[in-house]
Amino acid sequence: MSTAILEARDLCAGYGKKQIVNGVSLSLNTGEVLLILGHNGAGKTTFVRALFGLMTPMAGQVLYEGKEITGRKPAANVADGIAFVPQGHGIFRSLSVHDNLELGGFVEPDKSVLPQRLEQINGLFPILKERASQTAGTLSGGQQQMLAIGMALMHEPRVLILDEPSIGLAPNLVERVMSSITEINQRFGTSILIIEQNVPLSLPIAHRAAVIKTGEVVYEGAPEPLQDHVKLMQLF
Amino acid sequence: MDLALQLLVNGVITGSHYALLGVGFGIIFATTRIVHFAYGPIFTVAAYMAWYSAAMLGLPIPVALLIAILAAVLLGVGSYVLLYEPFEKRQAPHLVPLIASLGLYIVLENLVGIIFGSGVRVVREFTNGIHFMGPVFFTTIHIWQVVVLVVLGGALAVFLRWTSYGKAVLAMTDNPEMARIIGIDTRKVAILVFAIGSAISAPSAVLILLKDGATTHMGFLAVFMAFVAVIVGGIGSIKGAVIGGFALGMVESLGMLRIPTEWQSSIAFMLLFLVVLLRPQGLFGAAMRR
Amino acid sequence: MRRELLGLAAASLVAFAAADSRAEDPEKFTIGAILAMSGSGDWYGKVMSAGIELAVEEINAEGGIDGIPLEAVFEDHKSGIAREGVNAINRLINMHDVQAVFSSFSPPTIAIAPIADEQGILVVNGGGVSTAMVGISDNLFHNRSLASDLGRAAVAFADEEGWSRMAQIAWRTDAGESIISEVEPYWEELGGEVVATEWMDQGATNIDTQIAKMRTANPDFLALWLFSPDPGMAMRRAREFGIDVPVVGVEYTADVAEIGGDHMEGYYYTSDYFTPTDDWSQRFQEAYRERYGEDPEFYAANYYEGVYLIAEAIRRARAEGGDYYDGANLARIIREQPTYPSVYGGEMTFQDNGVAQKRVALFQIQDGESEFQRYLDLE
Amino acid sequence: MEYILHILVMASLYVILATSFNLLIGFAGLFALSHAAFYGLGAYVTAILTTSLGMPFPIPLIAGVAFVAAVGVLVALPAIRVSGEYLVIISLALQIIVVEVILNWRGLTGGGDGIAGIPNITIFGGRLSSPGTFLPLAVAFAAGCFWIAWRLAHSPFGRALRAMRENASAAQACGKDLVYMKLTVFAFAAGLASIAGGLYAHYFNYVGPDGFTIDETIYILAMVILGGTGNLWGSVVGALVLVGLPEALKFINMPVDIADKARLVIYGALLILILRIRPEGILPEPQSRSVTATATAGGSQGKAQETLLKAEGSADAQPILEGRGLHKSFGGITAVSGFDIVMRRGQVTGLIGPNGAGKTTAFNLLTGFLKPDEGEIRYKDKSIAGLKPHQIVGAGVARSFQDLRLFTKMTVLENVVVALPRQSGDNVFKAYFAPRQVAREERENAERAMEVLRFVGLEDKADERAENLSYAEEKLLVVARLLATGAEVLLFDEPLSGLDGNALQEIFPVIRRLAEEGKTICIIEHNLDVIKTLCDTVYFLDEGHTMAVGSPDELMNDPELAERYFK
Repeated sequence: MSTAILEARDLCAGYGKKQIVNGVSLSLNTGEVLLILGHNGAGKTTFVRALFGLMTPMAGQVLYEGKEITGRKPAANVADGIAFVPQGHGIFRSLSVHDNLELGGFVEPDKSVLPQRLEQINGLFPILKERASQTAGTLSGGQQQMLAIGMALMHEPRVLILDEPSIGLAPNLVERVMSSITEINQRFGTSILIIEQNVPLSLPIAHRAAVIKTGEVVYEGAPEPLQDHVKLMQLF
Repeated sequence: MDLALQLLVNGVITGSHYALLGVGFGIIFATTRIVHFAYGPIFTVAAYMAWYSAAMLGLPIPVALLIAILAAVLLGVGSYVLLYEPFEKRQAPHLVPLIASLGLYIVLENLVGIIFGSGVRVVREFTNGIHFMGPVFFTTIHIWQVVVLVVLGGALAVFLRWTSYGKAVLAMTDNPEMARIIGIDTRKVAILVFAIGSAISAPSAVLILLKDGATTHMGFLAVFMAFVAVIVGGIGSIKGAVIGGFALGMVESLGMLRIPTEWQSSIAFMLLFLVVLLRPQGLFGAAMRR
Repeated sequence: MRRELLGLAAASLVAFAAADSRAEDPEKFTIGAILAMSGSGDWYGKVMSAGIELAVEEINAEGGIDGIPLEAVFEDHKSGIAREGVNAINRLINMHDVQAVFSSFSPPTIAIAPIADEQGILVVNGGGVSTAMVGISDNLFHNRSLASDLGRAAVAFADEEGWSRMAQIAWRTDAGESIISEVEPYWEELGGEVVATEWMDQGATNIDTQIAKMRTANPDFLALWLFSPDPGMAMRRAREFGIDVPVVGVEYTADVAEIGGDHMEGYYYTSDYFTPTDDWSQRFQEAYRERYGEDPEFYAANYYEGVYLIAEAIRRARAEGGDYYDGANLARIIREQPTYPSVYGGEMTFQDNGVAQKRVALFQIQDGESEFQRYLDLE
Repeated sequence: MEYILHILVMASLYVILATSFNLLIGFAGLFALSHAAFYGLGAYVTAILTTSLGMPFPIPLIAGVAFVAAVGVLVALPAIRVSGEYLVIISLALQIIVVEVILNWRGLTGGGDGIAGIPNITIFGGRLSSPGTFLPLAVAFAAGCFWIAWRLAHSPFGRALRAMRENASAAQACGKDLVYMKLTVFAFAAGLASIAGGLYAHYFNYVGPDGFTIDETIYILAMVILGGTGNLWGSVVGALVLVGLPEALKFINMPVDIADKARLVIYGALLILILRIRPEGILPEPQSRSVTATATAGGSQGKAQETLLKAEGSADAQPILEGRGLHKSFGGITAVSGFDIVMRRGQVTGLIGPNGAGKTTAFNLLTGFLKPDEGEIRYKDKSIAGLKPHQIVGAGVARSFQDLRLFTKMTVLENVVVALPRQSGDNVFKAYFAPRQVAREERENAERAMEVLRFVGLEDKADERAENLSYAEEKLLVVARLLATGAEVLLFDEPLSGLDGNALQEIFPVIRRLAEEGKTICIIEHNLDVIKTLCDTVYFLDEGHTMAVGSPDELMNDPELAERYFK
């Protein structure tokens, strides 16, 4: 449970001349759910985008299963078993739900395994099966989020990175999404890195938690202490 | 009444031609956001290659068509790899590739003039049949123009709908960043759409060659009408480009029932003007991407 | 870039400035030609320049004009852009010290006319057909019939045939417009009726609507006020759409024949009568064919003839003596001695308005060949 | 020699066209591809008035400017509605329609034949009939038009244009009237192009539709892009290069039948090559512009600060801005409903709540960026609901944006100067007719802006482009820009998020002091430390309405709210 599958070492990243992530070192261990908290503008999203290869880090390293993948293109990372669910519209709005899911398995060389995975995902989110032929953009926010997660699972990733899956969702839907994340973690053994602002609903599903503030890690460790609001307020 | 019927049929035929051009231009535009003006002279090159193969080398017209397609694809892909991609990599301001595209337009059009000479090029071996349906007349080429749209449009729809690279094209049109996130190599897709879009222009060009002959200047109308069809139909929608093309063809034909024909070329732009003002996303387009 | 350009230009200016004062014979006579060397009308540029080059070579082979060789310099007006025409004539005057210039297309011709007046340059147009060019400069001459005259001749013929319902289609250009504005009143005067007037853009590929409307108007004949290669397309389209009434036009070229194909059968057209029967015209045709591998176009003949016209004018001026080589002087000669040999056979005579009176004839396409019918009276 | 002079005349005309087009494209960011239509209309007005009515120069030219400027305003009307690619298309359509109308309105325009016989200009009895005699006039006009364009571009109005180009809503939030700006810049660009057209008509003695087609617009566009957008000298260079290049290519000798096409091939290839080497243009937009004698350190420091911070009255906790019963929904989704808020003079009001609670929507409603479906907004007991954003800023309520919306290509100082209120130079005519007043104000404004920058601690970065700032510096600049508006009520949307402790310590006292000086402050913030330290009253929003109001301590000790907050 303690070997790092994905690791950031002194990662720095930003846009143009602006550095937003200032030397973050964090590792995601095999099989765990790691929660990263932080308020708006703390640099969480920039951190995971640099991790996933959507932007080139300014400094530092990214290691995946022990080998360095810093600055590698997303296509290669996806093929290697890392999946990313971006914030907001992580779907193709003009395509059907079914097409979205199928595109999730784009890098899979053997397409014959896809129907079976589709079944698994439909098992996880039955609503997606019901809405298979509906245009994704017309789904409700929660359904869109489930679809986005479903897409990411289509190539059976070993690491799943989720950027604020709860954003814009009603509380009951957030719970639903969180419980499915736990389910993914347990059923498929996927290691999960999740970024969140919704502390009460995301903390319970985390094995470990970290808080990022102004581009730096200010807390890393067990999630439980963060349940104390006073402590949390200090960190935020 | 007969006139209206005839103009309706003309509208369908012309509309098919514009629609096909719109689809070819539109798939490039929607996927890569490049305003590929050089689509025009590439269309011209395709017609001239077909003419050279058929009239000068005496090859059968289907072979000439294949050669035309090959030439169009080579030029289309070449213009992406050698011209547009370097600008994309340097993140040049978005008007710069547009001006570069115009530069390429000038280069290609005049090269055609230099290599093939001026004047009209006709394939004499081809005879155009005439058909009557009640009071309505049309020719074999007219039928082909509609057939080619149906076949190629259909084939493209099947490709986009049922193949994984087809869906990758749709994905990139919808959301390029998300396409990268799920592991699509967006460069490959861009090359692919340049190949497809250029290939689609070639049969159109060959039909115009057989119908009216080829001139070095023929690409201008092709790219212009394609552009208008795409905007009217809505950027990012293949279906929109088809509808846009038909709308254009219909307005150009049926609109002339009452309006004097001296306004024929303005009417397309009146339509464009109104569509953009009243429904900026085009008749069928989703809201334009930021 | 700019500095280099200016440097280059300045250097050449110094060279030319030296040759400016001319009390004696020039080393050579340079004739400028402002033609459609690029753009949608580049076919015209090609055949016109071919005619000029051939004539220049022939004259030089004969020892030039009294031993002084001719030279032609070609400029491009990009298929009818007025501004380009003005650029070109300025360059010709300053860089090449020309006194005589060929032009084509109406807008550039109209635009260079004031410069020709100002600078005293002879301008010969053998291609542009708009009536708007007539009388705008004393130095401007046309050795081709104006389109409106050809159009009048065409409808006069139609009237003789007893047709009364005319459906016409015209280029939406100066040329097409000038025919319609001249012909329509004339036709109505003759007692005819215009049942449809349609317009098309030069080089448009889709004229199905226009043809359909003309068909519906149920005419006795179609009139094509179009120029190469569009009469071919219009004729083809008309026949394809089942219009089987007679068709008259004002132009027939190899390109028209190429596009029209078999559909051209029966097409009547009026034209300056260029037919290689005469000695000179036959020699011209053979020389042209030998050099370019194809039959000369009517436009090639006009500009070929134009070179001889200018050469003859220079000879006449030289015979008068004095500082003879001057565009305005050459223009005066042509006005005062207006008759010149024509490659069309016989002679042509420039009228007061600068337009050469040539024989206009009616032709019909029969068995794929253009057959001379008869001369038409242009009163 | 005449030939070179002629080329220079042409270059002069294109300098006018390219610089005026650059005003639209480079400065205002309005991609309206109808410039050749303006040019052509100007030429036709001159042609018609001189040939039909025999009017002498310069009356037709002036009439042309007036008429074409009016047409420019008409084109600008859709530009108010649509922008970006849509404007490109709609203006393209207009360009083509104008040429078609010229072609088809034969009675007036001569159709395809055009209009010939336009008289030469006669000045002091001399007829300007040759390139040599015309050139001084052309150069004088080019210089004059360049000066007009330059004045406009480098006036406060031009600065506001660039701000609009960088970010339209932020320009509004700085009190700029976008409608006025768009109409004005279109009128100027069109009017200047019309001058080139009038000169064209007199020079060529002929106008025809062929010279004013879409090809011509693209030719002028190429000059602007090649020369460099946002740089007027670039347009001059672009015009000279593209006029000169084809002429230079004439010196390459080639066989007659292909020569001109081959030259065009080389021309196209060179165009591509130059763009490849310099994608930003030959002369890119300057890195920084000094706003007159900037950074005149010291001097009237105290005074400026005083005026800057001064608010009417003192920190007396009078209600200044009130929103009552505000409601807004988008489609079926209710963003804000039944929202009440009162902001008091000298107090800092906090707005907290989870993501999506409607905080930013509330700001948008209060500042006129959104129209409320229901409810009332009163500022000093006057209703301001229904006013445009720039009017509300003018009245005294200004806001910042969560995503900053800085004018990234402008300098730090310019970002601040542009937001200063009541600049007479925002009225473009003052730039021409009251240059002294504008220049004096500019100096004062530069000083005031420096004062603001000193206040937030950015004075060292005054001449830096905003895009080169660090994140913290950007945030400070946002504060500075908001301060510069001089508004009494300042609404800060997350001014501090993403800042580390040190930076926070710099901004805290700034905001606090503003309140003490009598400003009315409202702040959206996630950082609870900030809320606790700064705010007098806190509104807790969730699902579009106020869940609780109270002091920071009261709210933070409420477990239910904490639960909601971290959801």
